[in-house]
Amino acid sequence: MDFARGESDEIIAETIGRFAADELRPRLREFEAARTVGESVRERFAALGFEALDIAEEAGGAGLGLLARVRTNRLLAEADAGAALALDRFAPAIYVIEAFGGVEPLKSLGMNLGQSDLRFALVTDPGAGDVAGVRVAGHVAWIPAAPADVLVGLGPQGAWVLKDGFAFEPVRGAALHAAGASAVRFDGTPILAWHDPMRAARALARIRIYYASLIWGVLSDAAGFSRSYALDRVAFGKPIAHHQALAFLIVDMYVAVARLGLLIEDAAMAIDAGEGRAVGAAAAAFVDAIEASRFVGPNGVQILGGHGFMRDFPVEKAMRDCRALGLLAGGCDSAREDAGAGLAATISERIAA
Amino acid sequence: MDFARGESDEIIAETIGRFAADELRPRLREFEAARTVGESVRERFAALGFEALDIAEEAGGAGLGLLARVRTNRLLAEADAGAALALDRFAPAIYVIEAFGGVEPLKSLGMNLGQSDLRFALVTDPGAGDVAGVRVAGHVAWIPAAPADVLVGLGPQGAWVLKDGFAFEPVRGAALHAAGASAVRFDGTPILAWHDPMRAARALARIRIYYASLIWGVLSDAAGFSRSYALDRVAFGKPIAHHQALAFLIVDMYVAVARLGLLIEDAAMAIDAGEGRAVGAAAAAFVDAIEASRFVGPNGVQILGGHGFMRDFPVEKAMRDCRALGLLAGGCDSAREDAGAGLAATISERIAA
Amino acid sequence: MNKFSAALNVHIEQVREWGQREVRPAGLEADRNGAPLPPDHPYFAGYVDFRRRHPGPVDDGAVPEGPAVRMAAINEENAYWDRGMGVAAPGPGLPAPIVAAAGTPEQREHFLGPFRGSEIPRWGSFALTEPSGGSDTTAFRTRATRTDRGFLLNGAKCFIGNAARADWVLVQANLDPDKGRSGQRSFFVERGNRGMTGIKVENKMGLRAYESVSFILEDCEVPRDNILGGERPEQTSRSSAYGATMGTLNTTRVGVAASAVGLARSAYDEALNFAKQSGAFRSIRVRDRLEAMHRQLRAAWLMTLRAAWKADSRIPNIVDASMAKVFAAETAQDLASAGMEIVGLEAGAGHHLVEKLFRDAKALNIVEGTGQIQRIIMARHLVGLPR
Amino acid sequence: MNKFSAALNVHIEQVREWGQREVRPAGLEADRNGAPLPPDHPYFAGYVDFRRRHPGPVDDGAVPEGPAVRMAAINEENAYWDRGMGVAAPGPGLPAPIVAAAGTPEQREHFLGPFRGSEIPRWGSFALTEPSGGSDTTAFRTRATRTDRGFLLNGAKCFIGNAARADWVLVQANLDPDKGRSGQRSFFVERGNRGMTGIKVENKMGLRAYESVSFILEDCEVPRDNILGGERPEQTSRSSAYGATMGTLNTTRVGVAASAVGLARSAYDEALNFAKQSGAFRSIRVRDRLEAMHRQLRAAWLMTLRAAWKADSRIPNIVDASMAKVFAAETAQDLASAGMEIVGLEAGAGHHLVEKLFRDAKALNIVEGTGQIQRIIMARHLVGLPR
Repeated sequence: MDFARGESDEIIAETIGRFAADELRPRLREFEAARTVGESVRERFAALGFEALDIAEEAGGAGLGLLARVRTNRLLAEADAGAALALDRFAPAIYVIEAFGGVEPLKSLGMNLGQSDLRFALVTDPGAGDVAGVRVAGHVAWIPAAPADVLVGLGPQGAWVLKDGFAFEPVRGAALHAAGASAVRFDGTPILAWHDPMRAARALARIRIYYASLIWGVLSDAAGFSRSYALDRVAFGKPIAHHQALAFLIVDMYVAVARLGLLIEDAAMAIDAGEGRAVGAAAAAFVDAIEASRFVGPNGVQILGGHGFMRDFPVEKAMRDCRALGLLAGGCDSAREDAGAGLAATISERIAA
Repeated sequence: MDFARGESDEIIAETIGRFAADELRPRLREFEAARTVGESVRERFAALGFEALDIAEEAGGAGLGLLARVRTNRLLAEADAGAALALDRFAPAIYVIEAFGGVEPLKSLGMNLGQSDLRFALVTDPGAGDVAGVRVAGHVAWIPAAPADVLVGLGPQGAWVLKDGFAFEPVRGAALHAAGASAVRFDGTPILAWHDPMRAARALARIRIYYASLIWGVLSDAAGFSRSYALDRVAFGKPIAHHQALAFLIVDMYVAVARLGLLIEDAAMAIDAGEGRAVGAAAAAFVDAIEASRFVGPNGVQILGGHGFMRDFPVEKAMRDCRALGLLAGGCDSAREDAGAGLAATISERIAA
Repeated sequence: MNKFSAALNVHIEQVREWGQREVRPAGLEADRNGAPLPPDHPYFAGYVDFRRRHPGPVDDGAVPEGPAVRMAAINEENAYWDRGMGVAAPGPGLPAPIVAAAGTPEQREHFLGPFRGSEIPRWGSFALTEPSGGSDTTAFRTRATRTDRGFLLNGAKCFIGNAARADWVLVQANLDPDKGRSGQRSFFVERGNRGMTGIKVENKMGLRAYESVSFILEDCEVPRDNILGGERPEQTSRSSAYGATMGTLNTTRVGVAASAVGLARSAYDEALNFAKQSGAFRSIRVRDRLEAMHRQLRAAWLMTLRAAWKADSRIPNIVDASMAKVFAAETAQDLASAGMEIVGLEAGAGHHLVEKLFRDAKALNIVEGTGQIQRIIMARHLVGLPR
Repeated sequence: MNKFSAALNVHIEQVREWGQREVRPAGLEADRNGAPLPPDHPYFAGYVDFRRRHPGPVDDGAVPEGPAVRMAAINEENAYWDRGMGVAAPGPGLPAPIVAAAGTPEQREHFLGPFRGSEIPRWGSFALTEPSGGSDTTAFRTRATRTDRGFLLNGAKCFIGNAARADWVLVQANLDPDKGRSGQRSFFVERGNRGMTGIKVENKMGLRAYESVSFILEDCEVPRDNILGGERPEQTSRSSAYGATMGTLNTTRVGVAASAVGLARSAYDEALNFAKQSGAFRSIRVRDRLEAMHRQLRAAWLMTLRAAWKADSRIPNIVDASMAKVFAAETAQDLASAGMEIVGLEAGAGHHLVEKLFRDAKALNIVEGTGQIQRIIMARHLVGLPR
């Protein structure tokens, strides 16, 4: 049974939790308006030493694995999912480079991951998968990111890395504003490129779990915040949480978040352990995150009534953030496809043994 | 606005409603055990004169259209959906014959619809659509019917009619026992056969609405019965219906049934009026019936708690009946396909104008 | 089923033409600005002119449909183009029927008169909701006390539509707290009254095209003539008929339901259009999602029309009206959310209409009685749920 | 994650082998008969023999998992093969831990002793539920009154598992109605007691493999020694520890949750197997449905295991246990229903296992506290919902 958390997990959780509560949450709307968390917050976060938490040690990270990352992401996103993205200058792009064994080549190209102003961004490019030296071109309508130094493209067949030949154009963005919001146009020759569908699938699995864990945090906060509100708010002579139908809704939201968390941690462990089911489990967890968003996101607002519709409270932001996160990583339908494709092998598999 | 019901609608409703309440409902379990409603009930129903309610007048029916039929079906199925099927010796098979203009040819083959012991049955045959004279063969695992005299096969491309060369084999059946339960094996030469996908689609639309309206009745009864029970049953000092969460569940079940009824009547009117959207609307209503079944069927049992699980109450039968009805007419997925196929034309269509 | 008469369709067509040309661009402009258009924006003068030329089917004897169905049809089409601009529209708004039914002849003349045939945009406003309570009117704390010259109002109101630009706000306050809810009366607070302070236009997630205003009433003095219906209102035949009707017939919720259907239809059209243009319509998953959207939309519209038709036919429609309200509001929310998914990253970029609809839609399950309140109303009728 | 130890897997493998060979055919036979197998059916003697040879991991020091996790693992596997046969299994059943914890030494010897090492099938039974109340124990009306020789029981019980074949039924009755719920006591009614009348085996939708019995207690006389724990039970350290534990740790609901997961897994396997053999697996719609089933199944199992692991780790698990119970029960129902849809007309014919699972599954959201009751329990902890 792996439900227990170790001592180091607890220390990370406490440190990240305190940072999120003290540095991020109170400045939610400030970051949103500024479309960045700003350098000083970024530096304070980097100083905690959890920046490259889940990146392999040989690549300069802490090597704690994806499970540690999803728990961290959850805590940061409970405060502000956009800020969580802004604080990760590797974004999930680094998973692509890692999956293809590209950290060494990056170094040989003069890029050092420890360089604190080096920022990565990720786009989906269905055409990715040619070898290096062939030009890539395309346009992506939105990523929740400010301009970056390295652009990574991932498709079902492979991936590429561009150091030049791309441009970020600021857009309004539907949500996650603390991370910035850009359209990206690329037309250049990759410095690295790979064709390998298996590795592409593995990279995508980590990316999906990365975003799913941010959704987990957002929904966890939406459920928790609206629950607290419902205990404070009195109508018809008692806290609205004590009207049975609303109590049941709060319970069902809690269950949806718990269910999602279990599936995400399960998939993260499968990825960390290199299990065969990992790709399917990650895709399924991402689908689950989107389905939970549809239920928990709007109901977080609903419980606050008219107040929920106002920007004075965080639940409207949560509703937008979780919806927007679910559009990333290729979206819901491709995840459903990948989750379903793995099922042929599951018959008579003992589900947990 | 066509929400009003005419006087003749009211008379039919009253007559059918009384018959259902007096003759069918009290003998629910008796019919189920006997796997038939018996001849005397059948004769009394025929004597009411609503047997061929919706069949065209030139074919010997009352020509009242599908809308009258769905309302009748609903009332009969509120009492016992299996009995409703047993009482209709034309079953929905006649819609196939009508759609292809086959009533005249039937007569010329010596079959008179007025002949009270002539029973029709319908099977789905994906291969149907060759012209007459070509042998058809196949096996259908279950239809809710006792042995019939005429077997009609319908597929996307066309239809056929067999007078010989088929055999009914009794099976347990999951539900709808009053109608009988048979597997059907056919291997014979049709007396009539047509190739015409358009007409096949129109026949299927009427068939889907026919079954959907039986589901409507089943769910209407499940919702109504469990609501009454919840008003009688006291727990924690008040009727369980007055516990807010259960009250909301009862409300949501009521809404699901109302929604389904509106979609069914809307589709029936579209079919009666020969509107272009009729095929898609009928398929959508059938899908809606299945989705409503998933929600209302089990919750009808749930509200009765342990009692709901016992055959002393009708809700367990309702749960089985609605689930089984949804397996007919080619099932859920083919209906979803047909409903979706019609959507390309719906843009900027004024939804109700 | 439920086709409209040719005469009503003429009116709908006028609204559509106006909506496409003027309402939608104005709504988008307001959303982009993050603030309602100013009262002197040319849109509003244009709107007044449009309404003078096309007064709508409300008093048009040539339209065979009843008033509730006419209202539903027009609301649906209006909201298709922009729900927020519909609320922002000049006019006496929500309080108009209340003043018409319960006001004294002088009040009707004084407060509603200026709107008749006015060539400049004017607004009225109705202030019920308070920070301390949305659905629970017994929790309202705004008080009115008698003075020599009239009344002093004290309290706070929030989410009040158009209140910062209105000629007057009809404010609900309790004149006799000992009587509980029946002590509630309404008072006209005219523009410029210095007792109405702390006026703040709320920063909303969506529907930013109209002002939702919070304000404080601090010894806000209103003259004696400004209490709706006068100090001791007569039970006029008109107002008692209104009250009796309200017990079994409801059209307000039907009107909101129709608006929700209009918004939902807009989201559906955006999603389908995008799916067809992008080629995503070929995906079974996308088509199935659109099918579910279309079906829910159709059911919501049929529910709304039936509730309206019952009101016009004097058939009790309380359950139908609440059902239509909650179902249509949930439909608007569901369809806008599904639309986001179909439009994908273009929606994420924040420029696509469906993204705005996603932010707009949520309010519809909150205003005019939340989904929870509608279910309570239905449960009272279906199972006698006690208050 | 959550892999079992090799030692536990040995036990699971034994249950699987037995389940496949004996339990599933016996369950199908009972379902076809529409009645439980008779007590002298060879299956039961075989079961007793199997349990003597394979006592299971409960007292096996070689298994590192805690007792709740072991129980969950075995329950899940058992229910995969047949949930009804699991309830029908010979043994003291549900009341065993109650008697062990609260019984006098003499009662433990007299009522549990015969089960130890018995070579013939024997059953015990526990009678709590009454026709007048399922979840609301305050509504229970069965009364016990003192006589010279012991007690007279009067009342009615329903849905009592194995009661018609049990050596004794432990009957809950109120000895002191003035004290309300705390007047409730338990009494052993031994087989052949003529005061236990009107014994009726219920005709159920599913789970027909075990007796659900209703009966009437009509001046049913039981000797003084048959009141559980004796006339004035001592607060033994064992029983008070039991009570204290029950306040924050729950394993009964976890056990039912695990059974629901087993049933759900069975439905999933049937559906996937059918889809692959029929070629329906190539349909995107079918695959998406299977994906949703698999995901829900996985979540249900993880919830169940976490609730069990918390119990073993002495971490309060009341919310987890209720959550697992309701979620797993709903999963069983949902998956059996979706399985019907995938199997289609073969399921309609009534011969396919998935059709039986569809009828069996519903009970799991009713027994051991309905879904509504579980939500109330959770709400008490999450928002302090008052009783």
